[in-house]
Amino acid sequence: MGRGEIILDVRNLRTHFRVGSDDLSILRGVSFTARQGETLAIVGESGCGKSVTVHSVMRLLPKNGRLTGGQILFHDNGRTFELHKLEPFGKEMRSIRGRKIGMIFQDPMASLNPVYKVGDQVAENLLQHFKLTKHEAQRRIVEMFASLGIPEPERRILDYPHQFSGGMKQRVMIAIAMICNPDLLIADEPTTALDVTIQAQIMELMGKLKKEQNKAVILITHNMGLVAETADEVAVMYMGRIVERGLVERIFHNPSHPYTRALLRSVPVLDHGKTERLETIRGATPSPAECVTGCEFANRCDFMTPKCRSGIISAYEIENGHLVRCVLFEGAKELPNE
Amino acid sequence: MAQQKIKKSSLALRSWKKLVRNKLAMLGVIVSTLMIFASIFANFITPYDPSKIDFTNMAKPPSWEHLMGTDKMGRDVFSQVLYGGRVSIYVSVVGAVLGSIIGMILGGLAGWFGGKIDLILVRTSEVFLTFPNMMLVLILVAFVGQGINNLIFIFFITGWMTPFRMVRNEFLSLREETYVEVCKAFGISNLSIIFRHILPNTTSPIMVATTINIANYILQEAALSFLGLGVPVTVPTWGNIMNAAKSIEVIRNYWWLWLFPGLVISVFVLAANFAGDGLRDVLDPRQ
Amino acid sequence: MLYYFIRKLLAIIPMLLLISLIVFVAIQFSPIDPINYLASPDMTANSPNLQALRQLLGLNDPIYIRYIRWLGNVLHGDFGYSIVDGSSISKLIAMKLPATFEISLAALIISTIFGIGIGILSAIKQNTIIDYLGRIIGVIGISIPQFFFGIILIQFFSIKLGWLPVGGRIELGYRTWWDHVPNMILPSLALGVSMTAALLRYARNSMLDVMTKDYIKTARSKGIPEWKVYIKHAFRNALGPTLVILAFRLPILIGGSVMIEAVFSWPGIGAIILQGVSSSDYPVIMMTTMMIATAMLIASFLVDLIMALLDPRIRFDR
Amino acid sequence: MKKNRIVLAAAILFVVAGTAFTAENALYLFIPTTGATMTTKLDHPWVNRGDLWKVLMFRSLFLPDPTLTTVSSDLASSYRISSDGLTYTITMKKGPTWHDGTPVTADDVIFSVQTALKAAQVNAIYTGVFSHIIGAADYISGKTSSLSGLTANGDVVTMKLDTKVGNAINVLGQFAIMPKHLLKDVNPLEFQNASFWTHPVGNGMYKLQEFNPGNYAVFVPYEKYDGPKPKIPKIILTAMTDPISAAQAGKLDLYNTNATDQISELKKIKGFTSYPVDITFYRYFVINIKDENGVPNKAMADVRIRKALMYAIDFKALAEGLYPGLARQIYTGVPTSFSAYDKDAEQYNYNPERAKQLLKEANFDFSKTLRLRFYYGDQTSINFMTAVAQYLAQVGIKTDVQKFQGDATTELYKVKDYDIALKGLSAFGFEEWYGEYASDNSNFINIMGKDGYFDLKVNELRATTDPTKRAQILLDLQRLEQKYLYKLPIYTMQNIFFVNTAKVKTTGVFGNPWFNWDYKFADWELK
Repeated sequence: MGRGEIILDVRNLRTHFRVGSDDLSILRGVSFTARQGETLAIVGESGCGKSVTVHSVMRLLPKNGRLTGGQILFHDNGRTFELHKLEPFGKEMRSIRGRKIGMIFQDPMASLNPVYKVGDQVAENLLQHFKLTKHEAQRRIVEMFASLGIPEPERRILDYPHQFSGGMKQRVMIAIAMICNPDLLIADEPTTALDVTIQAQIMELMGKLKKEQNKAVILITHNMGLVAETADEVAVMYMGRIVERGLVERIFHNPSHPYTRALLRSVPVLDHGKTERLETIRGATPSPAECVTGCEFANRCDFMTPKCRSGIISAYEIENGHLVRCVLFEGAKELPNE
Repeated sequence: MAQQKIKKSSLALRSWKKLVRNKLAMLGVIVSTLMIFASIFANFITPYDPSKIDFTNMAKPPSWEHLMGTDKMGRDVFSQVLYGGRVSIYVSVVGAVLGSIIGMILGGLAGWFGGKIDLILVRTSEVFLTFPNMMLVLILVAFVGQGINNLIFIFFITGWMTPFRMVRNEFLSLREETYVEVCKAFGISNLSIIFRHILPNTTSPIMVATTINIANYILQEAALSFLGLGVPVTVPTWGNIMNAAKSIEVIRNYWWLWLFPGLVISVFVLAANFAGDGLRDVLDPRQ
Repeated sequence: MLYYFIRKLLAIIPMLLLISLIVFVAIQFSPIDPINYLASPDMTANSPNLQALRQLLGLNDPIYIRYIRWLGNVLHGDFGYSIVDGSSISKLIAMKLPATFEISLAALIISTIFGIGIGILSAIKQNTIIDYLGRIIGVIGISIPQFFFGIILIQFFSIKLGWLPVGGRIELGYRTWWDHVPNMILPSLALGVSMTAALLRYARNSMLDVMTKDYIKTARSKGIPEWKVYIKHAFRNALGPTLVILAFRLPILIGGSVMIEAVFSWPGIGAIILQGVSSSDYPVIMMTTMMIATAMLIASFLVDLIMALLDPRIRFDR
Repeated sequence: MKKNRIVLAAAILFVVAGTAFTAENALYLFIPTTGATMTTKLDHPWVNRGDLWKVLMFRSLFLPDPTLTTVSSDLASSYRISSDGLTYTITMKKGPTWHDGTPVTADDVIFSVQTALKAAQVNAIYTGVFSHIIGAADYISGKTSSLSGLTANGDVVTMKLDTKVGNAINVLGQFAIMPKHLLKDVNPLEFQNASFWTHPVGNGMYKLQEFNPGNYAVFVPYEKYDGPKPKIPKIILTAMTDPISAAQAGKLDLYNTNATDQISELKKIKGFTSYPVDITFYRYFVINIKDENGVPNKAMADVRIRKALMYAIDFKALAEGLYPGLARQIYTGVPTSFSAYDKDAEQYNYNPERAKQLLKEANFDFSKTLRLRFYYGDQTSINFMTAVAQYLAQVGIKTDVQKFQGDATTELYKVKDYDIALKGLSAFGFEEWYGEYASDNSNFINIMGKDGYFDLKVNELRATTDPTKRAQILLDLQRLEQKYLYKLPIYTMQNIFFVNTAKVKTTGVFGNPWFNWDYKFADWELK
């Protein structure tokens, strides 16, 4: 089936954080693309840099973080914006944030400003980018609330965040993100703070948006179950690098990178045999300051060879669109060094 | 037990490292300790007896023999400042510590038992807080009279409310914690739960509050002595030395009589406040 | 909701009575006898009639009778007469209140603008020069004793430069209100600086606290300009705790600062308090204390009101 | 560029505002703003009589000379004393009128004396004389509605006393007469706080033109004054924080003080001349010896201990150090410069060895700490007391020095929690100083007991006017004084008048600033 248009093309993205006196390299050359009508899932243990990736793309890094390399290209029907060159809070970047790229965050309970009405917080995004009368704006918000399944939208837009449940709040967050009908929706662990039933409703909503309005979605999660159900493409991250990327069936049926395989084995899957024990991965994720050369997963990898320790590990395309960054696959077609 | 030991010290170690990194706080700690020691060992530092009257060199500007000059009675200002430090610091530290202790105990009782006790204690703290501080102090001075111990009494009577509030709030939130239920389940007595389990958690805000109180009480002792209501006049304290500066004539001509004591008070209070702030940042988990 | 506030307002009355009782009893233990204060010790004025005056003023009656009589008078609007000065306290206060009010108001305005202004600025520009400068000013402001700062101001501006008068409020030849503005400058500055310092630290801390919240990230994700993020989202939430501190400063409009008024010989309420306490002139002490206590209680009532108005969570919960 | 223009403008504004004051053609007097002075009303003259504006606003029956030894006529034209010295016949002048035009009459005199007897706040020199008027006791207790011994017919006032009072005329020279028609409804007990004092009406050379409570009062010549017309058009009394900056700013022309720091400053100001005045303003130690029923305070009961104190403290050095040129050491109630001074009185020069020896003789308990107290707030007094404490320490006496918490009168005579207390006395005559030894003094009996050794001589002094007789009585009193040493005399404090002679021409003759005397103000003029 034909793949959607590439909306976001991230190449060799590098980000550094200043913590106290030392300067840690968090993202070490991350590349991926987001396509219209498709969901790209970025998975990995917490602290592997998935959140930092999307924050770097949106140029929302905190004061002590900064982009140190790579390109972020955003294609908006014919025009290409080089996001990595824009002033983070400048006029041009702000015209994209919220208008062209919507974002949902992890903890809905804290993501809404407690002192403003819910409707006003959604309207703020809309009126920032479009010249609309108050009445027209209100109509669109009510319509958005209805489509998101929030009951009695006309009344609820006048309520305050503390009068909403967790699930409802996340729906408001989605409303905020989608009100300007952006092309790309980035969801940073949208359902982690919610219980399972609400989780399913939210994911189903996002799937509907993607399908009906041909949106591109980037889903940040560590829940492999979610990835299997909703993602079209998967990127597995470890220590600031994408170690394996590919279509979701390929990744699940032919996990190639030792870390991906270990990751899948340590996750309970429905048809898992009763007797099989879940596996854990040896050791713990090293601190970014320690590992400088070679593969960061080396000393936790069962297939570790001397080559893993030194030099640059390049990415190999073992099958169409299925990349793995591991010396085991040296034979395969090597992609240009990122 | 050894394992537990290492963990504890590393916590203190880590806090100490954080404190060291905060340059201002370190400066505060060093300066205040230096001044405290200078006051304690005053008799080694300055040859002069602070109350020795010497009409031959009255009101001399600063010179090599008298680093901070001499006052109208020929007494060496530098030694007055050092010996004065003893009383001022003693009164403030003891007042603040006692105030915090009372605050912790009452806070613990009010927070733990709640109900009637809590209501009464909160009401009294409100009554004390409603009084304008200076007014309360003035009336207490009239009530109790002047004197070092009276001043300490006044300080901790007007200072227990903040620690009381802090500890009470801490207790209200910790009381519902599961580990408190566990202690109860094990049949540990209320008192030991209060003093061994909950109170240690409140030490960090209390330490901060105490440091800030010490700084405030130094100022208050100086203010009271300036109004002539502080420690008895013949006892050298930083406030009493400044008392001479009430007359415009002294302000005009004998600048060293008020500049040096004023600077010393400001530097010590500044140091105490920096140390207090530093302590708050170090012990505050969020930072 | 309204019921809650009425109840809170009514709770002020018993609290005031309690405070008046405590102060009334405390004063009786003072070693100072206001009647003797009338007779200057250097004059051999040991007139037997002083005791008759004590009797006339009813000072020999037992405490509770005097308290009830005092309370009765006050409730009828008669604030009584100063024992030492003989003047009616309501007139005394009416004369002195404007003096205290004007410098306290000026100080409040100075401290609010600079306190909150610098506080927000140093929170936004954290760990830059502005932040360090703001923090240093903050700590120095609360560390320097008020009277020492006052003396420095007098020495520099009045004596060295001679621009401003040494102290006092109204001097001869002053016709309009504007004439005594130069006299106001130094006291308001001295009072204002120490208040600015405390407010600055609060504004900065509550701003920093708010800026770590997630809804700031949400606001930024909408692409709205930075200043809007700071003012509309951050400051709006930091406003609550800052206003609480401000509300507790209002009583200084009534009570004035005893220290500043002593250093600058400013004829305000603070001066009466000091004079009243040193001569144990109980009617004066009672009225000034009750005035300030009422202001404090109203201030704490205002705090609840502010918190409710500013924070919807509280408004609807009660 | 823009920024410093603003700063410049602000500076100019300040300078202009600072000098908005234009010096009016007037004589400027000064009241310190500390304490309750002038907050709501002007001070009445029945305690402190000496302020210039009170002297010029209120007249007494007679007008003393600056040395307070002779009197000339004022409201009264003449007086006659009967041979037994008990009956005074005083003839009032016709001319004098109150500032509201009503004439000053004998009734005003009767009213004033009766009110003074019942007033709460009045100087004891007045009650000292008026309490001897026949029928005074009944009048005070309320038995009679008027004073039987004081009658007036037409413009002649007759005053009958129950005993001879030497300084009666001099005291009448101080006693300010009050307007009966304006004060008759005021309860004498509340005389000092009457609303009359917010706009007082006097009978003197000047009248009150404007009073701004807490800030200033303006006096102008009284057009219908029956004496010589003054040349100074206006007198302005201002409440200010500091006399020195006021003098520098040209807002002060006449000021008197005995504060050393003010004196050294005022002497530096150009155009000001100082006129020192010797007055009986005593500084002395009162000792808590025994209470009214004779129970002694062991630490101080033995006279040798009190003598030791006099030797142990170097009062001469303290005088030169703390009160240069102001304090004159005294050894008895009579200053050494007076003729009546007892030449062979014991002059206690600083002699710590003698002090230690006396203390040993009196087996003084050195373990006990002596309580030293004082009630003055100025820094020089604090320094004085700390110095005294140090001298006593050198002879082994431990001391605890504190300012009285309460008011002086309560602490000195009722609470009595002290051994030695520094006291001051601004005496009109020797009657006040020696009156403190008499057993009729309700305050001092509490600390000296009621032995009455002095009563005979004190009453004699009170009764005689003749200078030679008084000198002999004073000699006896001084001997008694040294024998019992109930009080430790230290200094008399000179007072210094400062006049802005560059602007004001005065007679150059000044008297005791606490009392009424003839300034010859009509000869004063502004240059």
